[in-house]
Amino acid sequence: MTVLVDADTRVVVQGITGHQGTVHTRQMKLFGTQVVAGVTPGKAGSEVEGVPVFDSVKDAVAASRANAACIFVPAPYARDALLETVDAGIRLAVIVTEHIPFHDMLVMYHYAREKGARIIGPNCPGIAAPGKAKVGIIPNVVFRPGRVGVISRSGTLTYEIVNGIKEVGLGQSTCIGLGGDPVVGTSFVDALPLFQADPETDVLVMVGEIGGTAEEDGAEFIGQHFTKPVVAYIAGRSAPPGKRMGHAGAIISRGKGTAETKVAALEAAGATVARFPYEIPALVADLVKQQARR
Amino acid sequence: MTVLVDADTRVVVQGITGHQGTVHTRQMKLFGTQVVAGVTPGKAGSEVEGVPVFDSVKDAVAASRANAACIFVPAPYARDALLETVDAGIRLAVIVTEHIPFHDMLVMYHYAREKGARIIGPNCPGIAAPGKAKVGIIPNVVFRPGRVGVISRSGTLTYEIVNGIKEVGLGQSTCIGLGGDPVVGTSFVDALPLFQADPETDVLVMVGEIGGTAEEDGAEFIGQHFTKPVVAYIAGRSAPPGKRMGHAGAIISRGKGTAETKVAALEAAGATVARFPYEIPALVADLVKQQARR
Amino acid sequence: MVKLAEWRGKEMFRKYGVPLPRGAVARSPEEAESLTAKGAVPLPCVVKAQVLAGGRGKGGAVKFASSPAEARAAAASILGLEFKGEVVREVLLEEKLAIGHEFYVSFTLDRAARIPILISSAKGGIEIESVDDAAIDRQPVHPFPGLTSFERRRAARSLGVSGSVAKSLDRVLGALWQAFQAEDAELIEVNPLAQVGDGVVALDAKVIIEDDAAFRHPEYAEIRDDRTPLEEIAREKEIAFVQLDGNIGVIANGAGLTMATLDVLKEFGGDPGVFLDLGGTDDPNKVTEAFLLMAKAKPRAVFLNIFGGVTRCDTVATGLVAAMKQVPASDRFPLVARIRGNNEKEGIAILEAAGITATPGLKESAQAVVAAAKGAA
Amino acid sequence: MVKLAEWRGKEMFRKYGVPLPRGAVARSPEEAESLTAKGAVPLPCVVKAQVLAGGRGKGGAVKFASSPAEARAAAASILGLEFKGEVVREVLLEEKLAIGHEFYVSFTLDRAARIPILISSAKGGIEIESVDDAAIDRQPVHPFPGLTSFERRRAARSLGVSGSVAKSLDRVLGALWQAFQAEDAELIEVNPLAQVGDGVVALDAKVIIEDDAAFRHPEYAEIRDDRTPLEEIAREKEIAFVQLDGNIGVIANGAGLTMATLDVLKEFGGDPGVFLDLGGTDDPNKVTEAFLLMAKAKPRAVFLNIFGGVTRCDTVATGLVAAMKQVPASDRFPLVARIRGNNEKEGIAILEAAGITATPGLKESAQAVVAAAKGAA
Repeated sequence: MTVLVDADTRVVVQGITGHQGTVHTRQMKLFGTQVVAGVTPGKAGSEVEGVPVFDSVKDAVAASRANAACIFVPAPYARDALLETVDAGIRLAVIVTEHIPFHDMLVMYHYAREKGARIIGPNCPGIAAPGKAKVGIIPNVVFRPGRVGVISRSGTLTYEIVNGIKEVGLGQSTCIGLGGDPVVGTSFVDALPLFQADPETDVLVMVGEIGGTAEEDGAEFIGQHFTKPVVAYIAGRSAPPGKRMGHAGAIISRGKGTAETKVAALEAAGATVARFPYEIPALVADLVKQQARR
Repeated sequence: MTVLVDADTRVVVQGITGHQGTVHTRQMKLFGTQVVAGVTPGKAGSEVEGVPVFDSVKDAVAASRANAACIFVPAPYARDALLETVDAGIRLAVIVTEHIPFHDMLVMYHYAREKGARIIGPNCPGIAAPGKAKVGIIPNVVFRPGRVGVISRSGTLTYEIVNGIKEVGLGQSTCIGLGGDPVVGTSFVDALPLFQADPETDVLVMVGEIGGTAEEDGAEFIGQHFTKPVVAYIAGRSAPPGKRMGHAGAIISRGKGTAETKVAALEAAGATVARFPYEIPALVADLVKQQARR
Repeated sequence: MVKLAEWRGKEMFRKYGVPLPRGAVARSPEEAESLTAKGAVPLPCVVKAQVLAGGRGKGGAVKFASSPAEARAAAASILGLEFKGEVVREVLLEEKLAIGHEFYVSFTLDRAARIPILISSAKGGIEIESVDDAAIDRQPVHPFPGLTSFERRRAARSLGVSGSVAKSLDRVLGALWQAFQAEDAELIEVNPLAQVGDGVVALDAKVIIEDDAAFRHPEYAEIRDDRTPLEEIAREKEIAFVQLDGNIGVIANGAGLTMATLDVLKEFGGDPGVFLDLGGTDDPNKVTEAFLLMAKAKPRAVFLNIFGGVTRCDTVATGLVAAMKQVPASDRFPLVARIRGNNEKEGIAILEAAGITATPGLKESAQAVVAAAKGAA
Repeated sequence: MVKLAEWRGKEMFRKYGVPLPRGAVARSPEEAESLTAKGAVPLPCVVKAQVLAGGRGKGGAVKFASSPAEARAAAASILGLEFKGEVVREVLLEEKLAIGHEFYVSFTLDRAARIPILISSAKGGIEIESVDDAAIDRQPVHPFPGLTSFERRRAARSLGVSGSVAKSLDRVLGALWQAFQAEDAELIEVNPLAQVGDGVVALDAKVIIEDDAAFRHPEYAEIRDDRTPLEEIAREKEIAFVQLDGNIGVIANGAGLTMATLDVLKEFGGDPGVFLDLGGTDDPNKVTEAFLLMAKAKPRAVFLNIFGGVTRCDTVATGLVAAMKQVPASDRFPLVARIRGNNEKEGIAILEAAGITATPGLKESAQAVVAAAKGAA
């Protein structure tokens, strides 16, 4: 394993019989991923895209030795779907489902953490390592194997940027879409050490958004511990302050959370910050060239 | 540290201004223990037996660098007292309080475990290592430094047995009274590895009771991993089946939990099982002599 | 622990939304007749003795009635019966439902794993101890986050139910779990949980509430059906007191020491009849109260076995001597005292001054009290 | 998110046992007069505009009344006022209490730490943003086991209260925490929480319920005070739609891409007025609906910026072309489409067949739409 997934990753898809579950099971398989089981209560014995379906994650794991989960279960049932995965011994769960209440996600996050399991998401594109495996929904076409790592809070914008990297003739080592919900299982600061330790990543692209302090916290880690070159972009520089989360929210993130504070923190940490997404591929290509010269 | 406590153990007493808290703070200090702080909300600034009192465990830890807690707080408040200790970063808590509802103890146990903290008790005599430190209420007079380890589910019976060991001219390395409640933080199987690893323990005395399967689980560990000689005793061999915990309880402990099953398991694991408590000291003395001969 | 009679358990179930047969409690044959006559209990109905002991069905304590007169007769024949020492004072009348499969479900504590456990079996309606292990599903339930939907689904599978019956089971399990936690129960057992139409109904209810949680549940303070009168007094005075069939009274401190004392007495041919655990008291008044309570149980001889740790031997001795003065001469009994530990010498001196011989040896004193009990016989 | 008006927040607080001033809502001056005349609201009372915007005190939206006539007059002067675009349709009348110290307490989410947080300050009654950091206590509350007694005691200390006031605070914090979880709140803020006699009373209530938890809270479905009419329609159709002051409409998919699009438009001198996030749809009907909604906002030009990942470009193109046919000629606007990714060629072909030019370059197309909006001005 390099960053979270590799050729030994064996995926169980929870909610496999739903539309999204079925579509992306197919896409994951096309990517080369071992999708070994699906779960939909009451549908045991059936098959989706050639993948056997089970009633419970425990059954699925027993039969298939799955070691990663991809969750498409609708929001009202997502909490228990994740808990079931953790109880079944799986230690990596990508939650694609959007609109999960954050109070549910708090339970999920703390339960998983206490059992030593990692959540990516919710409301996220997931993880893809070209040539190895994909757990999630990032379009296959944007990838080619390479040495650029990507961590992003966005969805579509990530696809655009990853695609841009491919278009300048480079490829990706691993791409993680963290999801943009208020509570995410894995944040920049959790994902950065994985890329620091990854021998297959030379350059990192970090795509953030306004709101929260995840980018500032990530920048602090970059400044202190991250030795590879970073190209960053923060979406929403021109967005209106919008409908804020009341006064208390402002108290928590005092003096942080705007595009300005994020960009400043990243620049202070030594990252190259792109002003627009279309600038990223060229900046990455420059860094790669500089590295080659050294 | 040898088994849980040593000369660097710094105790905060929660509920220090209560009768029991005060009495045993004095006794712990007489034993040579560093009792560095006490906690009783609303009593900050006062002193008990020369020990400064704080409003919260966090304050106490900040001021005293306490690293172990001894809890005398009444049962209705014991749950939060333990949670407070864990939140303040303390990783060893002895709970003397009796009559804590087991539903509360379930919360305490799982919370502590998930934060990496160990609970001894509740409703227990605590830990004592003569010449080092005592956290709990075992009478000082029964101890003298030596190389016999003691783990017990009982209270007074433990004092009796520990005293007996002293009376045959031997001494104790560490004695742990686990408490006899339905849910205890540390069970035989949790405590045995500590004595196995302890270079200061040559022989172990294990005192059990009827009910539950803790002795059987301990015996299994002894058979598989424990290399030191063990003298065991099970109290309640003649006790009536009494008021049982309904049918479901019997289902959980099927074929276990009686004096017979416990004695059989311990004997199968190679332990010497005493029929009566007054036999223990001589059995221990024999084993010590055998060891000396080797 | 507080064992709830079936009707009380069901009253509690109702609060949490568990489906139950329509029914009511009668304390006289007249009441049984009137409840059925006015339709409060639909006919035909079942009339069940409200006792805590099991095996009612075999003991003639469950009858059927299809008219108010039959209900009256059934109640008359059941009220006043005795089951394992317990006299029937209440009957529960319940509509007779057309039941399908009978299941078993319970929530209790797995002590070794320190976790609540959901036990389920498709083989309900009989004592669960007699069910084959392979037919029983045991499922731990983490207190955080509590019972989940996949755990309930697993139980449904173990019961072999699906569709609307599974949905009904799902709701019932959720309700029972909520009750298990909120009511501080040691045990919540439904056997049988029966299929009725396309749902499930709790036909029986066995609920045990934990004593230690009494401070949160004043509503259970009045339920004392399961204690002897002396045990009840002991409970009020917070003394651990258990009555058995023997004739030697044992006063000790600590459960382990008390049990060890019984073991030693039995070994020497003694027959312990009452045991009383002083716990960690150092209040002489409590010792006096305990001793007077012991006297009321009329033992042939009493063995006082104390190891003074937290407790001081002189405190116990003082309390004991004070008590002895209050026991009428007619109720006196031989007393053997063995006290060790904290302030041992002072304690022995106090006892000897009052004419009570105290020895430190457990074996010797146990033999002495057994001899005394036999001598008094 | 659903912001509750003060009176709704307080109605919810009452369910959880939070002490409140006696009061009632009036929707007309007559109702205000009658509520006070018949004693439903004791006099003297406060009359407060029920709007979601802050700063009511300064805007003349809080008045006092000591007679029914004054209450009527106060209500008359407040009802119909406009605050930041929001018209006052309700006033809350509440008894005027003799208040002591004013505190601030709230429960909200600490996103970075992924944990609920209890914020408290002795400096209540003013906007918490203006309070010095050192005067604010932030305390994480683990969802398991939930708010503990020592956390409540710490809050009491940060507020500088003790004795019976601390006890009252303790109960209020317990109730607010319960509400925070059970009601799926993003924020529960009481400012001021005022000392009244020897207890505390919530004088204001700011509550925000999370939209994503709507499935658990049908009771909040009818509260839509905080949206424009078009935003309300969008919400019903589950389209993310926000109206601003500019004149360029933006349709994109994904929040990040939408924000990046706004950034680029601003860079080239554009002024985005509406943005609409299609999300991960692959339903052409939803695209059509979104587009027609956009047309209703009457933009000067529209920029469609799609990266087809999950979404297919041809689906979007098909939906867009269908929509264009339904927009009346008078409402037409210049459209610049930039589509990339999944089925890109097919999408471009569909658009071009309908006479719409599609380019893959973000920079170029952004410049084009800015020019179009200016040309249309």
